[in-house]
Amino acid sequence: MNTTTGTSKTASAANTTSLASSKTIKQIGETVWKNRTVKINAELFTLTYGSIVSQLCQDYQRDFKKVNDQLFSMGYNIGIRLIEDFLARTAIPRCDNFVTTSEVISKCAFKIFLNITPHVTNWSNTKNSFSLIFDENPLSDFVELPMDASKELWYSNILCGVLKGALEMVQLDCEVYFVSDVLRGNTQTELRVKLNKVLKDEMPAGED
Amino acid sequence: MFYFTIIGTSDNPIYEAEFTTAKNTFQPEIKELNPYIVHSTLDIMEYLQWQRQPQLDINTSSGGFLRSRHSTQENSYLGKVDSFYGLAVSGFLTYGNIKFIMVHGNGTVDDTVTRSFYYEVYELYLKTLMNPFYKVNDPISNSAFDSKVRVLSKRLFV
Amino acid sequence: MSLQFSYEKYMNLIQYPEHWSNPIPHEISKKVIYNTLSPCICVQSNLELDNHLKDMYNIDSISMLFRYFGDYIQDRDQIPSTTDLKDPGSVSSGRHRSDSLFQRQASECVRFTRSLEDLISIDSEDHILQSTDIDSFLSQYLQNLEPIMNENGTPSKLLKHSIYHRFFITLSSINLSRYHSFHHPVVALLPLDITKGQGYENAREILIHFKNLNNTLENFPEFININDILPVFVLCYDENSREQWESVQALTKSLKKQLFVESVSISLFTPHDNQKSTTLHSPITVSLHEQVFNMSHPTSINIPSRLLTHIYDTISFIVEEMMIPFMHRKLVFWDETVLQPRKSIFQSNKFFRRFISPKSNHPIAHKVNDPQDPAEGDIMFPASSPEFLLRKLADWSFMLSDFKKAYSIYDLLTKDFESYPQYLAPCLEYKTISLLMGAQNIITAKTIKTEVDPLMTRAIEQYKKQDEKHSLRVIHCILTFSDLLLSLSDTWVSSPLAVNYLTYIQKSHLLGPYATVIILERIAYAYEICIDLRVNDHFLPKPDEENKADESEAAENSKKGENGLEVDDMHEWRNENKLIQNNLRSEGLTRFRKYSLYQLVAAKKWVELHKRNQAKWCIYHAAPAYEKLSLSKRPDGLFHRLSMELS
Amino acid sequence: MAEQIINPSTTHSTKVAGQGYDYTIGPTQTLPNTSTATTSGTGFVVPTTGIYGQSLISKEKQVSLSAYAFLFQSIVSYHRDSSKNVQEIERKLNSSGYTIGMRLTEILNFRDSVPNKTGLTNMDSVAGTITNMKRRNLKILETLQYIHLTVWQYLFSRPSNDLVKSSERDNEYMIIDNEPTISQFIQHTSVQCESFTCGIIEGFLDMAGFPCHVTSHFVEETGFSNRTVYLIQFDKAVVERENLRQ
Amino acid sequence: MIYSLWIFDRHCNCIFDKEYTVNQSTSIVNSKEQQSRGKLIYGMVHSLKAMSTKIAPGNTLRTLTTGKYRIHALFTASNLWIVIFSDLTHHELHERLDKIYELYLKYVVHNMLKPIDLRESENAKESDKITSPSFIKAVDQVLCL
Repeated sequence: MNTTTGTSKTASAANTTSLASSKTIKQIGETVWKNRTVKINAELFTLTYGSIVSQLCQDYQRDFKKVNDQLFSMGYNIGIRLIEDFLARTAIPRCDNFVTTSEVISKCAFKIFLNITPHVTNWSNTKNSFSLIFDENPLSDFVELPMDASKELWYSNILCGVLKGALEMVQLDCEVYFVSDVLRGNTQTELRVKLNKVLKDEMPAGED
Repeated sequence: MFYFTIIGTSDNPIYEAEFTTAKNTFQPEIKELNPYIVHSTLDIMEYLQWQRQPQLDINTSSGGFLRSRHSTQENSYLGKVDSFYGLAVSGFLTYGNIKFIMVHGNGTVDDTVTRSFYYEVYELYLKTLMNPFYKVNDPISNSAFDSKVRVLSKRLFV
Repeated sequence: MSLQFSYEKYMNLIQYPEHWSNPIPHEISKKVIYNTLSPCICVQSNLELDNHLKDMYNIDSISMLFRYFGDYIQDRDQIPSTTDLKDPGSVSSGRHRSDSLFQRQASECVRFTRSLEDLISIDSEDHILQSTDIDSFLSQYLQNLEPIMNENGTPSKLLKHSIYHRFFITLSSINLSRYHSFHHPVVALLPLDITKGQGYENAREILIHFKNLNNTLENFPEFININDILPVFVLCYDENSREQWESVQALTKSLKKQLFVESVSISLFTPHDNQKSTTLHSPITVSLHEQVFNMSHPTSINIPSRLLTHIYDTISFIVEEMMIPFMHRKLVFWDETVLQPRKSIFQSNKFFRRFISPKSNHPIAHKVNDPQDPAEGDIMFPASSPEFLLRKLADWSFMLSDFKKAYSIYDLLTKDFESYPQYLAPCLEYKTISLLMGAQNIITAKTIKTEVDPLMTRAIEQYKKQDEKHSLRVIHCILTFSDLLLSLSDTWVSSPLAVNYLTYIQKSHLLGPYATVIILERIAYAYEICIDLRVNDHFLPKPDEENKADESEAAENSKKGENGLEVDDMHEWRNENKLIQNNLRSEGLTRFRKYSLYQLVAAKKWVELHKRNQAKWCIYHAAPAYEKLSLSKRPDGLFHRLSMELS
Repeated sequence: MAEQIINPSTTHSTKVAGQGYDYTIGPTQTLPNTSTATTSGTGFVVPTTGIYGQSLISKEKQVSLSAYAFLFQSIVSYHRDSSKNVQEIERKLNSSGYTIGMRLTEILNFRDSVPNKTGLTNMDSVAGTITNMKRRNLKILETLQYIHLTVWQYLFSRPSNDLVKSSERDNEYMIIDNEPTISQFIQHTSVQCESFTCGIIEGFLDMAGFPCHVTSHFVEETGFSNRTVYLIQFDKAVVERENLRQ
Repeated sequence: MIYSLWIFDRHCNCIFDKEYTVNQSTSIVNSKEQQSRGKLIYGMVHSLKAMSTKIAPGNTLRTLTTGKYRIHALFTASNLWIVIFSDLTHHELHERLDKIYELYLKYVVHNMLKPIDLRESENAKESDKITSPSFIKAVDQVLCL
């Protein structure tokens, strides 16, 4: 029996080794965005997202809690798929620690999907939760929340769902939620990611 | 003094404002008529809306029909389109056929100033429109919009 | 009462609520204008006969009696319908009985006026209509109308029209004018009372007196030629007396043979004790002061129904057998003696015209300074002057519906009157009127703009040059023009012009508050009918139909529901944001919103004048445009406020 | 104040201007406050943040197509889960696109009116740079060409593949896209997901004053299995109006 | 010669398998008979994978050669496995594995109207597999080049 192990020649041959450097992560993100991403007008994206959020507000009779939930759920369903797209394009392996994960999310994932790089901050002491601060957010260009929504609606809540779903697929069980949003009149838009636990890969039935 | 309105696609005003100064205010009688004067101007606006050359071909000096003096390419800013007993009415059509109409209490339309006023308000309107929560034909209740328009209105008084 | 909807009923619509829902008659404006310019027949007074009339029928004078038979004489609308009368004779005699609202012929209408002496005694120049007079008349007229409107709830567009035309007629002077001959009598009726034994000698005396009026009357105007008035004797007798009948026959013959004057006979004094009698309607073209008087002293005149047919027949006879032939004879004569020489020398030869101006052709001697008013430039052309004869030729042609000829003569005259604005203005006015009365069908959008409108503007300009005390003349002229414009088929082109002229009246502030509102309503009407011809099958909101449409739609829906079919369709998800565009085709090609604005303004003004019903009707017509607008639901908005106030 | 402002009963003069428009009340007056009326410009304190502080000029930003595809498909799923039948899903998709199309009518034409857009992406007001607005399109064909070229370029970075007039009905036109961008990942479904694009076209045309109904149809051609025809059926009145306004 | 293709999801289920024969027409897709074989393969690969990681951290199983055939495997961070069995003439098939992953992306991941997690979807059966004809067609094109 002859077994070969080693690295793939495809996608990003260099990625597997040293993810520790955030510079590398940034490079991957930029390279993939530049060379391996089919793009579309961001404004169409903004408008499309706007149309669904306002539709949801109407469908749920302005019960914004339900709208938040629905957006989260839509995001989750995206997340569990989007992770495959992300992995296929970046070929990034699982991260060794949550700090790396945060870097990958910020500099790589957001970069190659939305072409933005929210910065990571507010680490908890235990290094199991951090915040993403969005200086720009293509979901919310030209959005102004209606008066009745400004205390309840998390306009970009779909992002939480996406992160939640995607992280779960790489066995990271997290809580993802918005802390503040400039649309609500806050000074910044802050999204919190908190790691609950690392899940184990499933085993085939009967094995242990 | 000026009475400015934005009219939606079903003749409904979606924004109205009066621009007055201490010395220039509408007579009460005119004041309450203004919305109706504007409404009646819609007849003229709709006529001009689909004309190849946005001019009234009836060349008259008074009354309800006044032709625009502009024969340029532009068919958004229509200049003075109507009049009503000494009041002049100017109009502007957006690409979505939202109508900006203004009653000029002084009876004349200064094209340069009015045109730039309309352009600026149009930009503000567009920003309102781009908000996904705003629906075409909804009244614009945003106070920032109101304030911005009022700042712009100052140039009308020059 | 006859159900026929006649001109008279239209003009006196206030008295006929049963007709309020009628449609607006075709070409009614032209009818009205034509009526105010129809030939005048003056009825000379005869004291003995007038007293007799007073005793028998309580009528002040025979002149008064005839007044009730004027205007559109062929309507004969005062004759009870055949079913009422059961007299087949009256049907056959009414051979011309056609609805005057739908036809027009020469001689269809005449106006009866007072005696020539009376007409002259009212010096037209002194007796200028003031806008305040008109307004006080309107005030009273509308006041009388209010309670009647209360009883008849459904707003009638027709009544508003009728009120407008009543106002128009009030504004139309019937005084003798030096500038035209429309109100100059064409025929003079000289009545004789046979029952009182009046005979040949009396007749001769009366005729001589009449023919000599220009010498005997101190202020007999130079612009009237007594020889241009056809005298006709009216012999009034009692049918039951064979003796009287015979003397009528004999007298008719001798008057014709010896005095060369025709006669007609009326069995005016036949006793009709047990006969049905008919109350006469109000005459239409009477002066403002008479109207005011009639309103404050309502009198009803009753005469035996059988006499009606007789009087109508007599009048028809006078008009058709005497007046029109007389006018034709005169026209031929003037044509040969005045018009043809002009034409042969100047009209056909441009070379000559260049050197010989009309002025030099008609030396200054023809013009006589008015002794009453020596102001410089106040010129009068005497009745015999070629200018005035031409004017008369044109006016009479007009009266006989020969508008084409009238137009060409007015055209000729405008050159002669170039430097006399008082003469030029009415001449231009009637040139325009005859153009629009006669050539309606050949008038295109282009001619309206290039010919009609400039002509009107010029006429109005000339009027404006005149003394301010004549300002009502401008208004009358403008109203006539606008009415004619509104009668044209291409209202898309003509209505805006009418609106312009009417707006000019509004801006000039010459009229009182009541008249002003009526003009506002007229502007509304002009906008209402302003529709591009190509989309005149369009749909406009209407007060009545709207509710019906909603109902039928609802009914249709419920029907579907019952059948169990297409129920799902009703609950089908729909795009709420989908823009709904009605009337897309006619967008911008109507002026319905303008119409509504003027109705609204009118309503507001009526409220100020405390004419609630007038206001209500205006609001009713403004409502379709405003009801669905959010702005009209504002509690303190004008429309909402007025609607509440009036409900 | 020397001049007493007489307010008729029709307006609430107590409402201070600058508080936003309330359509149930109507216009408010700019208060004749002497200090603000005479001094130039800065009478009102205007909040600078929010939508009015952003530039209308497109920054030409992009996102990844897959992000868009995921978003779009979640919308399809959402509508699918809340609909009774295929028709309803399609209507909802159409309606989502419709609101976008309505906005594009205004914004794309406006941007076309701004000369020299470079450098303006950070200017919160660009109206001052416009000397003349681009002409509004009045004809059916002009407008369709604008969609075929400009709108498609904006949405999908390329013009549509064809624009065809129906030979049978004079109120029907077709825009053809060989490879529709947004629905390219969706396979084997009876739902016409391009109804969304139909909605954009329909919204654009309705807003521009050319009311119509737009439907999409697969018309496969060799090499293009998703080739889609957008059938645009104008209200008859649109054609009639065009004939009236020659 | 490619013998077969196996795809396993994160729940250790085989969501796609295809057996290739010399004669294309007799190839079998998502065969029921293969279910137990799929489990065996999963178990084997799982053990080898675990072992290779134990030998050296970060080390990943890529190919496994036996006397008659060679196994080529791709493991993603999301725990998706793509496994190809071939004869010994194929030394390196990772480009094709990546291609198949891309096809999986295109036809399964990006097609949101179809479920991605076959086990979690309603009325799921263990036998639910990727059935998209386009996917199968595209896979064939990749593997039979």
